[in-house]
Order: sequence, then structure tokens, then C-alpha cells
Amino acid sequence: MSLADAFADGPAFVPYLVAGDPDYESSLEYVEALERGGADVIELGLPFSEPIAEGPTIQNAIVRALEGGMTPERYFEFVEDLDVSIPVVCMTYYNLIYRYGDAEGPRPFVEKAADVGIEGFVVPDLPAEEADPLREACDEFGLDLVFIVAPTTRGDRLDRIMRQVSGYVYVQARLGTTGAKSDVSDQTGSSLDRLSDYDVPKAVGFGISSGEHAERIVRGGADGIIVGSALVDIVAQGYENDESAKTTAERLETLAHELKSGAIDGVSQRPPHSERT
Amino acid sequence: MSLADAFADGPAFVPYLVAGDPDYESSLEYVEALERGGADVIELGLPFSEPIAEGPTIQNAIVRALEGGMTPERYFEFVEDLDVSIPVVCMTYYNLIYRYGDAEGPRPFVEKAADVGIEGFVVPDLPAEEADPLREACDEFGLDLVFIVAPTTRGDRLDRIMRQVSGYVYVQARLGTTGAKSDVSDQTGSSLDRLSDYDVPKAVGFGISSGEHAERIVRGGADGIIVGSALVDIVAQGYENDESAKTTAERLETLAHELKSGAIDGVSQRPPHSERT
Amino acid sequence: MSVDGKFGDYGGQYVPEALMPAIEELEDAYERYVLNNEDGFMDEFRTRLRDFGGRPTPLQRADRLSERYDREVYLKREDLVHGGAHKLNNALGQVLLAKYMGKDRIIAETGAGQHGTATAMACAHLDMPCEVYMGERDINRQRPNVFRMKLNGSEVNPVTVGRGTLKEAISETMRDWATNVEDTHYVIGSVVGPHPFPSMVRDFQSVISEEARTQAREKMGRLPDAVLACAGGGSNTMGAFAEFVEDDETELYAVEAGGSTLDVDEEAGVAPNSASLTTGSEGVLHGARTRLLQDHDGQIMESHSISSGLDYAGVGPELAHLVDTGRVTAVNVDDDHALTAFHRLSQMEGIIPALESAHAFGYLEEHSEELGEFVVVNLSGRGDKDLESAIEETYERDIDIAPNMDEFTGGL
Amino acid sequence: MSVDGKFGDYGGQYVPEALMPAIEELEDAYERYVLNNEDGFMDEFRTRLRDFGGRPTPLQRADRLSERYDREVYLKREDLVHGGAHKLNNALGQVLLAKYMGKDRIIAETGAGQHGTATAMACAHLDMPCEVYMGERDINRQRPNVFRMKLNGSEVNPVTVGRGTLKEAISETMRDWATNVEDTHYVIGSVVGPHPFPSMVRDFQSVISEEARTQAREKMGRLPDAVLACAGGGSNTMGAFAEFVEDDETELYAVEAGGSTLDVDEEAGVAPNSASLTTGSEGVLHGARTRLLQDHDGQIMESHSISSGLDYAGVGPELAHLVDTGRVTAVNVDDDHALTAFHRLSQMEGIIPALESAHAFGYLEEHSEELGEFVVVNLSGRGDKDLESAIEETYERDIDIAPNMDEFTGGL
Ligand SMILES: Cc1ncc(COP(=O)(O)O)c(C=O)c1O
Ligand SMILES: Cc1ncc(COP(=O)(O)O)c(C=O)c1O
Repeated sequence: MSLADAFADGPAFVPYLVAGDPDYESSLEYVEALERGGADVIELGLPFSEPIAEGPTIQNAIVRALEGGMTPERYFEFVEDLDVSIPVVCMTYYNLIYRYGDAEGPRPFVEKAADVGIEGFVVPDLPAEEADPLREACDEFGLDLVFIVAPTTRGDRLDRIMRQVSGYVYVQARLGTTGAKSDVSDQTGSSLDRLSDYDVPKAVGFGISSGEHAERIVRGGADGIIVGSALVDIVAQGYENDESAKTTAERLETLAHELKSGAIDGVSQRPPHSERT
Repeated sequence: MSLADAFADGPAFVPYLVAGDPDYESSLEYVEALERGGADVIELGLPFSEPIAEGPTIQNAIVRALEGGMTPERYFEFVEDLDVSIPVVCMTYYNLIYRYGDAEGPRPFVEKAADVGIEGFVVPDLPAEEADPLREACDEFGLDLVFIVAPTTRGDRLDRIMRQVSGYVYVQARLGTTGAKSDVSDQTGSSLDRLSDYDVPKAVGFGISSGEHAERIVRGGADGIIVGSALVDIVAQGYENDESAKTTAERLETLAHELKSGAIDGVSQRPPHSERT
Repeated sequence: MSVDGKFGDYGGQYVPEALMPAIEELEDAYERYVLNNEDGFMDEFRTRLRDFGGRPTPLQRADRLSERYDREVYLKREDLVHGGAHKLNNALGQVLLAKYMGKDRIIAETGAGQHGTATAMACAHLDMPCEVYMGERDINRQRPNVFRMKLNGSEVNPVTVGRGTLKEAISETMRDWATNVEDTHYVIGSVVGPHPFPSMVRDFQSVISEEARTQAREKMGRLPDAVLACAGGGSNTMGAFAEFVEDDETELYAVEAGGSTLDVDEEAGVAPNSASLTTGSEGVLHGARTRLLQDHDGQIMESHSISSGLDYAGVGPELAHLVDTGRVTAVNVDDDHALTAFHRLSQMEGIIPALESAHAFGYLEEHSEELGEFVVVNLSGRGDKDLESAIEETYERDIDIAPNMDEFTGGL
Repeated sequence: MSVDGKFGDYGGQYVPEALMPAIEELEDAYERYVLNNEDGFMDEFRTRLRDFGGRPTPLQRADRLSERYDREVYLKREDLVHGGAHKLNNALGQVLLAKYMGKDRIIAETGAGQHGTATAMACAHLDMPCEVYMGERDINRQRPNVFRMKLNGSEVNPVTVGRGTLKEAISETMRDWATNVEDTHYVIGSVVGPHPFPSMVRDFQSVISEEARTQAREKMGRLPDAVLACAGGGSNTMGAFAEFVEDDETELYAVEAGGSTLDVDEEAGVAPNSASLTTGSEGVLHGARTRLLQDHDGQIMESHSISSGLDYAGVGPELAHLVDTGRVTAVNVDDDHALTAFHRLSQMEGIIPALESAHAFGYLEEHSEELGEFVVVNLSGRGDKDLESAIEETYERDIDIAPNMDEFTGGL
């Protein structure tokens, strides 16, 4: 299934986990649990040692995954081993993409990603200005390149990004780094307004942690919700409390359900004027 | 007895102790023991808190005496309490002389010293250039002012000092500060040569610690020997070993004897060419 | 971007989208105030550097080193800058720029604390609130610098994630910036990070070579045959080189920290050195493409150096480019030789150098004959901050010229 | 003596006879080299002060203090001199003079270690062997400075007699000198001691006021209304005042350490302050007649100050004379106000001052309205040496502007 398909019918629920957190086998189970919980796309983090865009929750997940032995090679195996039918988007930092294989440049990484069935990329430290080589490789191998749009992104910059984006656009709900929040930022509404003229699915992320958030976001016009830290928190708790992977997987599935249902409820509550074409 | 008288017949033995070291009563006994041992003059230190011309032995004695409560007033009482018939020379630093009484200037101190029977002064930090006020007070009250001549004192300086000196001249046997040494400096001979034209008794000090030293010094032409640290050492040992004052006094007397005898032997051994007029 | 921020393939702006507006605003401010002296910014900067910072610093003939190496050895005395290192040149420039930009909050990262203290001083001087991110491990190792920052009124925020050193502190500061871009300026500590930082920090630091070049002409009637500077991120290096880059007769040597060995332990992810120019490879870190210490996969390695100011896995993109093009020669000096040079300079010249700067003197010792008749060494900072390390590290080694350490083994 | 070394009744040469030849030799050298620039001595001295010492130091406008006190406050930045205080001006001059005199050994005393480190630096720079006497108690309190001296190749000789502080160290150094006069020069650390030291040290330090006077004219078009300097022995004081003494429009303030109180405990022989100009009386100490802290009998008292560099029972004879004649106003600031001023300057101006210098700022805080429109404060040194004391002393007090000390109470 392509990313476009995943957003085709109704609001998409896009969960994020770090591959290999806290270990390879559990992590496989967790991703599969998310699919069961209703995920439409999975953003699967390939851990990088200097994750400058992440808040503490995901930083710690990355540390766990790295200590558990996660590498780009293992990551590709992981994707192959995953028993899911939803599209997988690889979220990582540019250096790992750039360094993969013996050549400098993104092509070998993209080729390999295509090979294992990855559908697209999100690269938080790669701005549109530096993205041409990766864009070209994605085009060559038929992958999408998702970009993040921040509350501060306007005018020319927004155009430049939207010209490059494919699959969906990642609408960053607030300034700062990733991390679950107990409220939802008001910046989301105006971000979505700014994007209303662009014809690409808009998935909102950063800080969503409950079905109620999901509902509000979708009601506000989002085509999908991206949820990372709230899920990673469950993995972290499981790890710290020595839960069985099964228990953690069940809790992930439950939260996934809640989030997905929230999103669906959000659609039905949309005020008439915010209907999209 | 005047200082001149003390040097009149044969070599003078001039011991030094700090008044009140380690306490008032013992210190009285010690000075008296020195007279019994043959002392001709006693140089009695009035302790000053910053004794820049003293080596460690005498510095420590000064600390003991100060801690024992010695002050200028007590010092004068001490001299009055002393049961000796030899002349007492007060050795101290200029600040105590200068500050005594309520006026600034040496006169009150000298007056009081004369009053208690002190015969003269040695003030190691008072150079001839600054000595006029003290010299004048001494003249007024009939006291001697002893100056120290160092191995480095020559020419004009020597003249300037020798014009001021009275009682005896303190010939510093070596550079540096006070302190018992195991050998005798060769600087002594040439110092005495430089002084041979001046008609005042020459007492040599700094580092003399045995009868043999005393003998050599006198053989070399000295009219007297000044011994401080070697005697103060005995006081220190007595103090540290908790000896009775009587034992310490006996040991002082013994060493005094040895030194005095050495000095006497020295005269008889003088080579004919070094005879003085 | 009107200036592209590229040095060959290096440089660029690899930052989260949330930072791009701030970066663009900074680029604009850089062009207006720094490059075009708008509102007299550069004049005020130079005046403050002189009066507050103590510039110009001398170019001093090192008499005894000159004799030892039988050539003219001159020291550019950045150790005399207020705070004890060249770091203030940059910190003062950026804090002042932030003021011109109307920002009202400063953040900075620091490793050993030198950049943090410089920024704290500049902020106190210019009345700007300041928060400094510092790895928890570094906080424990560099308590005097932590205290100095607090005395200057700055907050010091411990960074506990990861290993708690400079790398993590930089990442954390970027996160704060991404959260507070609107009112906050991030004062980065070296010629690293996304454009315009590498160019801007170089411009603030190039006062070093501007002065040195004039002073060399005054004292020796000519330009030096060689300029040596230690290279961590490379700010004192670029500062010392910038004005000489066009002078073909002057060789430029960037002296990296060779650490204990140049060999890398890929397995453990540890490079026991900080020689990214010598042994690193191209990659993207902290906003720029440059040379890095990274493993086969592209994970950044833990670097190491006896001098915490050189202990960084990356290096400024412009410096990396100058090395690639052959204009700058990258060399390195290991911990032992740097420490020996620390003692040598202390004893022979009466100047206790920063351990960072000591690397440059270590190179001079080993290679003086290759450096021509007239050598300038950039003495990037003073060593007072390094006394504890010097004791520990000297004690572990057998450095024959070092004073007896016995009474100091318990620390100061 | 061709110059009599007297300042009114103060001064003179109250030293053991063994030292007189050395003193006379020094007088002769002082006249020839310092006063008459024989063999270009003063030129070489000034060049070395510039290149090695980092002079001229700035006269910096303190923007925030100027605003606070609503007048022009300028700082003479002696904290930027190599080594971190004005002390090098003197040490370098004397060590160089010793070289011109053909001496081949240097001795010095030190209390807090500032003069000792300055002398050690100068000796390393000029290749002279150096031994520094330091009280054992001070050695234990000032370990970083002891280590710095050793790094510079000096020996540090502990003085165990008495209470093991500066007073004893001076006496001990005089003893060494009396033993080794022929080849040794004693580099005294302030404008104290027998003639020619007070004049000579003043002449070496007067570069401070020479520069400040010119700089004041450049910056403000006129001379200051007031110059403030802290006074221990008085060398930074005399250095900051010397060239202004003839300028009647400029008031000169010597700020002494008021310690915990000006009251004296005669019984214990302790003055809990170091205010010899304010509360002392005439006497003779360490070779000169001057004002002293002494008891009724003339025994020297133990002085006290939060700043070890002011902690001395005497003061330079010339300064005492200038106070007696009314040209200089002696004032004092207690430990609490000095410490508060230390924090204030750190926070408001980004300069951590030496605790000594902080006394001058304490006076400014209390009496700024009396000081005219244009005030120069001599910032005699930097406070890096004082971090440990600042922690301890701040913790004991309730200083509202101080940062939270909790995490530092165990020391650095
Ligand atoms: C004295 C000194 N020199 C050099 C450096 C290295 O930094 P850079 O390479 O940016 O000059 C530092 C960093 O803290 C430093 O403190
Ligand atoms: C920074 C500083 N200021 C002042 C003083 C006091 O000395 P003086 O009064 O001789 O300047 C000292 C002495 O160590 C010092 O280190």
C-alpha cells in the first residue's frame, strides 16, 4: 500500500516507534500491535546518536535501541521481519542516510530501503534546501519524501517545502521537540489554514497523547495524526517495570485504538466550513 | 659595672637569652646560671613579634616568651628581679623602643631602661642612619648603644657605624640570621682585620656553639664572644623534654663554662702578630 | 539564502524545520550587522572587544622558545583576553548581535565551560538573561567554571541524556532553540553548526589574525612563515588563519588532539582522539556537513582528548574545506606531547597555557625545523582552568620536565 | 643615600646591617636603571610589560554601574594583566632589574600567592631561578597558586614559624636575603619595606595611573573627579594614584579592608581588619616606618580580611604620608560589603573581581554621590583565585544578590 492510499479513506493514524527499542524482538511485536490497534502508516525510527529534534522520551528510546544493537543493517532486516501490511516510513537523521554503503550520498540507502519495502522517509534535520540528492534517489526508487512544516514556516519557505513533499506533510503542532503533552497546541489550526491550498495529506504531530487530542486535531482539519512520545512512553514504562513484551504490546494496542477512534470521531464533528475537497 | 669594664680584663663572654623564655621564673634562673658559668655581660632579648634578624631557634624562643606573657613592662620588672651583677644589654627591635610610653620616640623606653639598670642596647633593625634619636636618649641617660657590623660592612658604612657605637661592637661572624653552627665562619678574621683600627671592644657572634669555636674566635683576635642560639637551644630542649628549670639551668651553666674557658684559652694561643694594643 | 553557506561540499543548514526561520533571521542579521556594519554594529563590537575584552592582545616574542628552536617564535596572546581565552571574541559578538536583533534571551552550550563562561560574561556585560546547557558529567568535572557562570548571573542547565558531555549539550541547546526561536538567540561556541554560524563565528574571531598580521609586519617587517593553532571546533584556528588565507607565503597548521592514539574502537563507538580532520570522514552533524568522527554506519563516536576544549567529534566546515584544498595542513599531537608542552611553556616562558593551546606547542617541539624562520603560535587560552587535569594527567605519566606532583595528588 | 627614602617621617631603612650593602646596591641600581633609564632598562621594562604583560590595560566604561550610580564609572582593568592582577607590573620590573644588576637568584614572599605567582612568571620569562616563601597555613589555603608557581619552575618554601602567614613569610624572606645578599635579589610584593622598595615598586606600578590619566583624557576629555583603589600594602593604590597626585581636581581614595569590625582585640593581639591607615598608628615594621596595626606595646597584631591580599598589618610609607597630608582619603569597607560588591560586579558587568578589588566597589556603592561625575575604580585583579573563598564566605552570610550556593558548599 502506498502512503497516498493510507490516507485515502478517512483520517490516518500514524504511530511512531524506534526500531529495536528496547530490543529487536519486542520491538517487532510492538509495531505489529500498533497495526492491530488501527495504525494506517508506521513511522519507524532508525536511531541516530545525535537526535537533535527529539525530546527526552524519544532520546531515551534511541539510547535503548542503540544499546540493544540497532544499526542501519539490522533496521533493514527488522523491516523485512515485520509482519504488517501498512506502509512503513523510515524516520531518521540525514547522516545515516548519507553514510550508508561505501559511497557518500543517499542513493545506496534509498535503494536498500526500497528493497525491503519502505515507502518513504522523514528526515528531521534535512531541510528542503539540502534535499535534492535524497529527493532524486526517492524518485528513482519510487519512495515518498515527507517534510515537516513548523508553526513558523510561512511564505516562500512553505512553498519551497511543499514543492518537494510527497506522501504526506508532517505538520508540527508546536515549536520545540517531540514529546507528549497534556494539551494540544493552538498553533495547529493556523498551520492547517496555511496549508489548505496544498493538495497533499496533512498529518499533525508533536504532543498528541490521547484520543481526545486526536479528535480535536482531526476536527480541526487534519488528515492524520502522528503520535510518537505517548507510545514510546509505554515502551519505556514496560522496560523500566520489567513488563512482558506481551503486556506492553497490549497497552500499545489499547492506546492505538483510543487514538484511532478519537481521530475517526473527529471527522464526524468537523464544522461544515472546514470541510475539505 | 659598665660594658667597658666587662671587657676590660680578658675576653668577655656575652651570652644571649630571651627574657621570659619559656616562662618568667625559669628565665630568671637561666640568666643567673649564665653568670655563674662565667658570663661577663648578658644580652637579654625583649621579644618582638617580627624578629627579622633571627634564625628559627631564637624565633621560637620569642614565640614562647610572648606566649608566656612577656611585654616591655614585664621585661623591665624582669631586669629588676634579676639577681646578677654583670651588665645587662637589652636586645630588641626598634618598634618596641619607639612605641614605649605614650609618646612616639625612644626616650621613654631608654629612661625606663636606665631606671632598671640596663647598660646598653642592641637593636638589629636600627641602622646607624636612623639611630640619632636613640643615640641621643642613650647619651642623656648614660647608656651604650651597640651596633652590629656585618661581613659585608666596609668603607664609609663602617665608619658611619663606628662613629655611633659605644660599649662594644657586635661583629657578625657570618651573613644571615642568628643560629648555632657546627663550624666557624672564615669571614670573622677579615671582619676583625677591618675593625682593627677602631678602639672599641669587638665581640663576635652568630653561630658560636662550643668552647672550641670560642677559642678559635678569640685566638683570631676577638675581645669577646656572643653566644645566643646554642644557649637558647638548651632552653628549648628543656622545655620540650619537660626538664626541671634546675636541670636546664645546670646545663646552661656547663655550656657557659665551656665557652668562657674556650675564650680564655683562645687568648693564650694568639699568634704574636695579632696582639692588640 | 543570499550567501550559500557552503565551503566546497561542506557547510549548509541541516536543521529541523522549526529552526529555519531563526536561521534565516540570523542570516539576515549577519549580513546586515556583521558584513555591512549596519547601525555601526561592528564598530560597537570592536570597541567593546577592546575595552571590555582587553584587545588588542600582544604578539609576543617567546625568547626562550626562539632560542630553543633557533628561529623566531611569536605567541599570539589570546590567553590575555577577558575570561582567559579567545572564546569571548565570539561570545561578545553574538550576544551583541542578539541585542541588535531584539532578542531577549541567550542560550549556549558548553563543554569544559570556556564558551559558557565567556557567554555568561558577555551576557552580564550586555544585560541579557542567559542559560547555559552543560552535560552533567562536565558539570561535575568543571565546577569552577560552573560557579563562574552562576556568579555572572547565568543559569546552568544540566544535560543528563546520553553521556552528558558537549555533544549532548549542543543537541540540547538546539532543542531549546527550536522551542524558543522567537525570542532566543543560540550563541554557538565555535565555527560549527548551520550557516551562518561558521562564517559569523569566524568573522568575530578573525580579529586574531587581523591583529597578528599587522603586528607581524611591525615586529618582523614581514609575514610569518607559519601560523599554528589548535583545532577543536576550530574557532581559534579560523580566527588565527582567516586573514592569512590569501598570503601564500604563510603556511597554516591546524593542530588537532591526537588523544591517546589515532586508532578507533568502532565496536565501542569510541575514538580515543579528536582528530576529525586527520582521521574523520564526511558527514552531517549539528547542522552542517563537515568532517566527523563516525563509525561505519554514520553514528557519531565519542571523541577524547586530554583537553576538554578539543574534545569534539566534528570540526568547522570551512576549516575542513581548507584542509581538503591543501591551504591548511592538518596535523595532530597526542595527549602526552601536549601535556609535556604544557609544562615546557609554563617553565620556559612563564605562561601556563590551556591544554588546548599546548597542542600547538607540542607540534612546534616536534616539527620546528619544518616551520620556517618566523613562526606564530596562537596561544588560544590560559591554563588556570586546567590545573586539576594537569595534576591528574601528569601524575599518571612520566613527564621528566614536570615538577614533582606528590603533594598535589589529592587535587587542589 | 642620595635619595633619602623618606615620606615625611615615614619610610627609611630599618634593616639588619647585613642587608645594608644589598640595599645600597639596590638604591644605586634603582637610580641608574629605573630613574635614569641606564642601558635602556625602562624601555625594555615597558616593552616587556606590553608584550608579555598585556599592557596597556583598558580603561573601560562600566555601563551598568554608570547607570546605577548615575555618573560615569570607569574601570582600570588590571585584572587583564598576565597572571590576573597588577602584581606583575612590579614583579617583572624587579626581576628585570635583578638581571641588570647581575644577580642570579630571586626570592620573594607571598601571602595569597598573587605576588608569588607573578614573580614566578616573571622569573620563568626572564630565566631566573626563583624561590618563594609562603606561610604554611597560606600554602594550605592557596593550593592552586602554589601549583602555578611550581609549574613556572619556582620553588615554594613553607614558613612554619609563627602563624604561617604573610607577615612571617616576609620576615623569612628577609632572613634569606640577609644570608644570600651577594647573589640574590629580594622581590618585595608591595610598596613596603626599606627604601628604595616603596619608591621603586611605586614607579613600576605607576604605569597604571600613567595609562589611566591619558585614557581618561581620551575618553572623557578630562581627568576623573575621583580615583578609587583598594589598599593592602598599597602597590595598586600607589600605582593608580601616582600620576594623579599633582592633579588637585582628582580626589584619591584608598579603600582598606574593614574586616569584620574596626574594633581591635588588644588582649588577643588581633585586629579583625587590615585598616592600618584608618585605625593604625606609627611604627616600624619590615624595614620602614609607617602606619601599623600594633598593640599598646608595639607588638604587631594579626590582621584580618576576607581578601588575603589586603590582609597585612602595615601599609606603604608613602601612602601613609599622603593620607596624613590629606592628599589621599583613607576609607574602609568591611567583609560583608566587599563580598556583596564582588557579587554585584560579577552580575552587572561580567567581571569577577578579586576580593581585594571588590572593596573599592563596596565603597563606590556606599558613597557614590560624594565621588563626583567621573569616577575611576582600579580593578586590581580578577577573582578566579577567590572562588573557594567566595563560596565559603557567601554561604556564611545572607547576601541577597548572591546566586544559590547550595550545590557548592562542599567546595569546588
Ligand atoms: C583555550 C581554548 N582553546 C581552544 C579551544 C577549542 O575550540 P576552538 O577549536 O573552537 O578554538 C577551546 C575550547 O573551549 C579553548 O577553551
Ligand atoms: C588583586 C589584588 N589587589 C590588591 C592587592 C593588595 O596589594 P597592594 O595593596 O599592594 O596592591 C593584592 C595583593 O595580593 C591583589 O592580589
